[in-house]
Amino acid sequence: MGQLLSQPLSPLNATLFTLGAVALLLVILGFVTYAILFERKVLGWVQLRHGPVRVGPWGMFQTVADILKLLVKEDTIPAQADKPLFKIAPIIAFVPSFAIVAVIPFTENLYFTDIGVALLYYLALTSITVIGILTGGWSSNNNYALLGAMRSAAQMISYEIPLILSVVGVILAAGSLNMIDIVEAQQNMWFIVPQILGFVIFLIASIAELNRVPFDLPEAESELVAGYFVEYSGFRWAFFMLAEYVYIFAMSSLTTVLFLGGWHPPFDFLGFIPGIVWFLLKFLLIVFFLFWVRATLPRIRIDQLMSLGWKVLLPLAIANIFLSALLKEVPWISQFY
Amino acid sequence: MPVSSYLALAAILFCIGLYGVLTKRNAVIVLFCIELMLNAVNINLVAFAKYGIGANVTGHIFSLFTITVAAAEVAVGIAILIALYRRRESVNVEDMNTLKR
Amino acid sequence: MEIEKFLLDYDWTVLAPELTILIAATLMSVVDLAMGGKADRRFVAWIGMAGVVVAGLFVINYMDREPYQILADTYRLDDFANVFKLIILAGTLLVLLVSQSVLKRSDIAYRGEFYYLLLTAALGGMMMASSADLITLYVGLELLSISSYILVGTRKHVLKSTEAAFKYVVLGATSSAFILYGMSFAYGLTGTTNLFEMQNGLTEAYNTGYAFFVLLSLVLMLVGIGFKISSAPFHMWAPDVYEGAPTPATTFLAVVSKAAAFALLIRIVLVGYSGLLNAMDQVWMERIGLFFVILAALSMIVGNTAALRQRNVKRMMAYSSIAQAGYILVPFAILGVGLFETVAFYLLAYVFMTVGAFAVIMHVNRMADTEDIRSFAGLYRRSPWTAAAMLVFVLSLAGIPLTGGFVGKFYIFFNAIAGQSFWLAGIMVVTTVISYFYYFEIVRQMFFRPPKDLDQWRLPAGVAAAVVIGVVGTVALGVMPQAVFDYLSQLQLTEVLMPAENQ
Amino acid sequence: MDGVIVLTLLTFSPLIGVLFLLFVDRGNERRLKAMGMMATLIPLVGALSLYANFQTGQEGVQFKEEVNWITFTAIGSMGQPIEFPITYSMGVDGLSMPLLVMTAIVTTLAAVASMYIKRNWKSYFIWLLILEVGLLGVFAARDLFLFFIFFEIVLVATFLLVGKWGYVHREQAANQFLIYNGIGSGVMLLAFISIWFIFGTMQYDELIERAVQLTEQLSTMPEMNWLVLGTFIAILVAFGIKLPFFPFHTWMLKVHVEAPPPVVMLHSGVMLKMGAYGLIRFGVELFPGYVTDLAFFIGVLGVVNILYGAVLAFVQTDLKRVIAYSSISHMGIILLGIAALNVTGLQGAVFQMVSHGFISALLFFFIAALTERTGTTLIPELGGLAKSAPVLCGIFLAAGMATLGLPGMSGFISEFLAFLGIFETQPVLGVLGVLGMILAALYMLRAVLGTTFGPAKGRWQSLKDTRPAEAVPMLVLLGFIILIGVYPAVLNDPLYVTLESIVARMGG
Amino acid sequence: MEYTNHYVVLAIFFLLAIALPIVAWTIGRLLRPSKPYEAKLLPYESGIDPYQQSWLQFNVRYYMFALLFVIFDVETVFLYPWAVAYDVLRSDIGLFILLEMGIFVFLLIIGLIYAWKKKVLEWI
Repeated sequence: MGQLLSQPLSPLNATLFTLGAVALLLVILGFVTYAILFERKVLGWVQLRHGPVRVGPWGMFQTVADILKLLVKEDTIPAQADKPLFKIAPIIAFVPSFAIVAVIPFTENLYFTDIGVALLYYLALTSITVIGILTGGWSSNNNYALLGAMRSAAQMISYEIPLILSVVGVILAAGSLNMIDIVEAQQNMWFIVPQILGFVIFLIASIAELNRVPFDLPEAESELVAGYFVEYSGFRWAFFMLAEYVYIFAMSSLTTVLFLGGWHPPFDFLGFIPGIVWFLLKFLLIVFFLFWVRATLPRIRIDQLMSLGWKVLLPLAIANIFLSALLKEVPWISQFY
Repeated sequence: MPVSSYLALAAILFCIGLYGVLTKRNAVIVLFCIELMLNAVNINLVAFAKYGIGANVTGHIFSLFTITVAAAEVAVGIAILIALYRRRESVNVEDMNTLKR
Repeated sequence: MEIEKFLLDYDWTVLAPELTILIAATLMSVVDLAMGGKADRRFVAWIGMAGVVVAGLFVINYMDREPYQILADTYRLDDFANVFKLIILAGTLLVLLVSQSVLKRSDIAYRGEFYYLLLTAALGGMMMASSADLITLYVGLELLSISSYILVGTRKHVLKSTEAAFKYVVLGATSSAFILYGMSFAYGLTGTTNLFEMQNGLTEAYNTGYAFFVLLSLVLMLVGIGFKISSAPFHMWAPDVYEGAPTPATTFLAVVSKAAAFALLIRIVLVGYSGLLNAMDQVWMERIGLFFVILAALSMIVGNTAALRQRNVKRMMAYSSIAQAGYILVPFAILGVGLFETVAFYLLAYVFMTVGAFAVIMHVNRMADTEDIRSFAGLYRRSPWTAAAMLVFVLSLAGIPLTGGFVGKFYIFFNAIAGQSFWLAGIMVVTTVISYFYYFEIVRQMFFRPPKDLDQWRLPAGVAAAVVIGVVGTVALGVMPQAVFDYLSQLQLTEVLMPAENQ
Repeated sequence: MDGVIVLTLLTFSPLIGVLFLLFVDRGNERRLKAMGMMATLIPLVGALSLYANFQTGQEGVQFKEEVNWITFTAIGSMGQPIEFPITYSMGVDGLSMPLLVMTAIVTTLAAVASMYIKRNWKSYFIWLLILEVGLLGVFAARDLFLFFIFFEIVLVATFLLVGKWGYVHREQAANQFLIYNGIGSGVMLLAFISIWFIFGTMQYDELIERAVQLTEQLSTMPEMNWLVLGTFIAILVAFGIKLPFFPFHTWMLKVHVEAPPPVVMLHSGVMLKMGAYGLIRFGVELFPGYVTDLAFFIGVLGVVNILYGAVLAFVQTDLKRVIAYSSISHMGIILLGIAALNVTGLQGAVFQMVSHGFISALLFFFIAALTERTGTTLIPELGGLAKSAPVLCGIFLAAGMATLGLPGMSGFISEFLAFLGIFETQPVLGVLGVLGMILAALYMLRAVLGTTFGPAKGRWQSLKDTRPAEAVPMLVLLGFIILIGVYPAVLNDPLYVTLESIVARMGG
Repeated sequence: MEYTNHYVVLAIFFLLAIALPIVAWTIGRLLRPSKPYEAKLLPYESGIDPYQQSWLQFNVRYYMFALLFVIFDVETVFLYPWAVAYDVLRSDIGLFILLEMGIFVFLLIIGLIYAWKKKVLEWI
């Protein structure tokens, strides 16, 4: 991919790029399909039940069936809704989720772009999704939807701050915003060790960003019916869900890249196993962790949610920055930075 | 010269923004238009930073500052607008007539 | 410039005034937070005043030094900056003094904020006075502007105040956009944001076929600055904002903001474009000078004539300040070497008389519970000393001899004559005569009209102090200006045009 | 007497009174009035002793003081530094000395006349004294700028006095006063600046020296001509408004009708003379050439003033207006005197200034006394006052006689001299002017007879005659009028040399 | 111009992301039924007929958080370049660079404390 990118642009190259992107899209769609299944399975196991079993062996085609069902479902738009906004909202929510995947390097050879500000790009685009959610909630002209959208916006912007600040420690250590550089900087030591505080903050914040339990207030079924997408049905609704799961993909990948050393093996002697495997392992670990958390923790109250974000995570994140900068001065520890 | 097209874009944006500030009745749109003007400046700065006479990174730095400050400015603007809205229940600029012209 | 010389090699003490203000503002905000909701916030104001005084002492200490530039030549200390900082600090001090004694919780819920926003705004003004770089200039400008927007809107429960604040935000931000747009061209033509490096660059650009853009950038900036100094035809915000803002904030706008905006004008136009100024007088006089002439003349005419039909004192003072801006613009149109002295002197006199006048206006409006000019009716009966003080301020604003306003105005007038701008000088005289009408309307109300009742209105201590300072300053500048003249002429104000040695 | 600051002391001596007044309770009418009057005695005594010490027959300035005050600097268009020094320079010469004394006298009497003031005595006297500072300063200043500053003090003080203590339409009067005089002082400032521009100095002495060379300079620099001419006209306008001459006179009528009596006394008696003084000082002294050129024009203005004032005085029903118009008429005589361009004419003009100062002060004192008693000044409503108030009416009659120029009174001397002068140079104007004198007799007699004689109207049967407090000042004024009438040397001695030197410089 | 390719890829991703929903909906339109009636088009309010628009004024609290977000988001605009260049700058001027950012962040923390004390961070 690296050579391809350094060649001058030609129709052939463009086609190859497009094909790569399509391939990745398909991979992601596949991931989403089975992530949902996996989630339901995990939930089932935790709750000592089986999860989906009927469609296909081991419930393999459950999600596929769900998707097909959604595809043929009637698509209603409330009469009072702001129709253009109502229609465009899922797109706004979905587009950034896929666009950010472009900057994630899977191995030292398998990546789609290698831009200098990759991390910034990632973080910047993520925050666009909230506009899609707000648009969706607003345009539905439904109290639950609006409330859910507002809550979601409040939550997402509140946790975005700790999220982006927690990453500064990594940037300090790596001295670059380029993801490949960041991974390379973890050759000797994954950042999860020196940046453990940052990692924890990042993990919590990313769960909140993903609107997942225990931070799933925006779509809290028991309170707000379904939050901002109450009025959505059919495939429009599907795209909100899709966006959410693509974000799981993206966020897990990012966690892997930033803190778990990307494609690097945990120990040098395991270097014979290809990088992609390591990457996938770490990635899946994170995904599993997310589902596990969902099954384990209760939903917290909204005031707790906001307090946690602003009063705990934000000061900690800022402290982490200066701690990291100071640790660079400590003789022995500084080698990890 | 590629810079001229950027400049033209910036000029158009700036003029649209100015037009909006002067004619729009919705206060929120007015604030948007101000943002538009400031962003026109950013385009200018970044374009000059790349293609200007003696192009250098200063333009980027400048635009960073512009973005920051513009954010603060509009934040204050909206805060004031909200205070106004709570008393007046309207964001129509023409309703702001307590102060005689 | 090597990076090693970036930070620690500079004499950081030159930033002492700014840092003092910054620390004071921070301290004030923390103290304000620590105080209970019901506590008296005067203490906060006193911290602020102490900070301003200390900063002022630092500034005085740095007077008359060689120009010195720090932070990669973006920040600069010279006598010009010091003089303007002193003016700004003096204005801020007086405004603080007044507001600590008149601000009531019922009127402004957030008094602590009010006090330290004054300080941050002053900090912005000081940055503007001291900048040698477009970026710092801009940041200073916005620090001042944004703080002022909030100051204007602090009377949250008063519709007028919030409306005024919103108008101010919109027009202020628009003018910032104009300034920035102009700055972006200046940067694009020279590749630098440093004012001194721009000098040559702009001349070169002018000569190599970019004349249009050079002038465009200047005109855009002038339009923006025209807004900030509230000169006609960009003045429409001033009356509304002056009326709507709480009077201490109005005072601040009229005095400090304006002084700072003039510093900005001098920094950008005279320093940045001085290449044009020196190399081709023709261009300057024909194109830019004309612009200034129009601005100055229009401001004087519009300000003075529109003030005639105002019945609200604050609106009247707004138009008056537009007119005053016109007077101060006259030296720019002439562009004599006496520009710095005249502008500095006028602004100094302006600080005293305007703060004093607004202090009285504030008191009177508060007691009468109206801003109508009739609130002054019979002030002489109510409190003769206040009326006498107001008479001094009004006479000074009108330009009657033995007051600072007169000397300042005459100084400008004389320079206009010496620069052979007879037209402007003529307009100055004519509009000054016109201004008598509305200035004397206050006198008429105070002395001729009977008061509604015979309540005695005692000035609160802080206001009284500010008024006394105002009177003393105004009269001293009117009777013995020579000392100030000598001091100003001994300062190296024109060094503002030259880069510092230490770069 | 060099190095002594007598003039400064004299000029600012009224402030002593202000200082004392500040400590008096504002409700204490008697004490305030007494103190106010006493305060005016200080400058009076000062002025009289100054007059006694004045070396008559000596050319030039006496009691001179000079201190550098403010220096405005600018850089000219050629890069040359231009300095604009304002000196605090005081002094008196033959022209200003009599006026100074007259000012002090009239002010004292005006202070006496302040017994008719009904309210706010404290501030009234403070402002009156400040006004006196201005008036004295105007005549004592020897620097254009200083003159201007004192002039403005007069403006502000008069504005307040008229607007606060005047009659019903006092505010309008004050406003009109402000408008006209504001414009006047604006023009004056412009004129002064250009005088400075032409001569390069603001000090009278240097100005006079350089004025002599001006004609030669102008011949070398013809382009300066316009500037000089413009300046001269500006001077003419600035002081013409103050004087006032014909098209600019409406404000003065208003002030005369509406202002409180003491202020009118000062206004008519002294302030109008500031205009005349300015005309002679800056018009005649500095631009002798132009005065010569424009003498006819000035004379015409004078004649217009005389006739216009006289005719309109004739048709007025209000006594105040009659006197106001007569003032306009008399100011015309001053213009004629100036237009004569000879010593006699100028003598006439200055005599007229002083004499009219006393006469109109007296007349307005009378008016004040009359208004106090009758509440009206309309001639048709009055009549037959002589029966009940013989002394009062006798004084009025005397003042009227003085106005129309009865020999033996100051009016005669001044008018005689002025017309003598003008007949020498411009006989036609002289003839027309004398016509005005005949009219003066008509309107004055009409006014006097209409009010004092004839059938007494019932209402005025029991009119009180003058109290001593009124009679004494009136008689003092009358005394001065007669003194000048029978012994003009008292005025002429200091004046003559100065005027001679002025005329000599005019080349006449 | 070697970095153009990277942005071309990004553009492709964008286009693809936009194309996917459009394609999906177009397919869906062919497959799905469409039988709207009034009750179906009402907003869902747990069975109660909505009696007003839901576009109302909402709590200003949301705006407070938005403001705070802007402040700290903008802070990162300066933090990121600083963090990237930290090593380079530190080798030149030492810990001063840390102090500098410390002052900057300190002022922002004052802002946070301000919001905290003013109970802006409490969600009622």
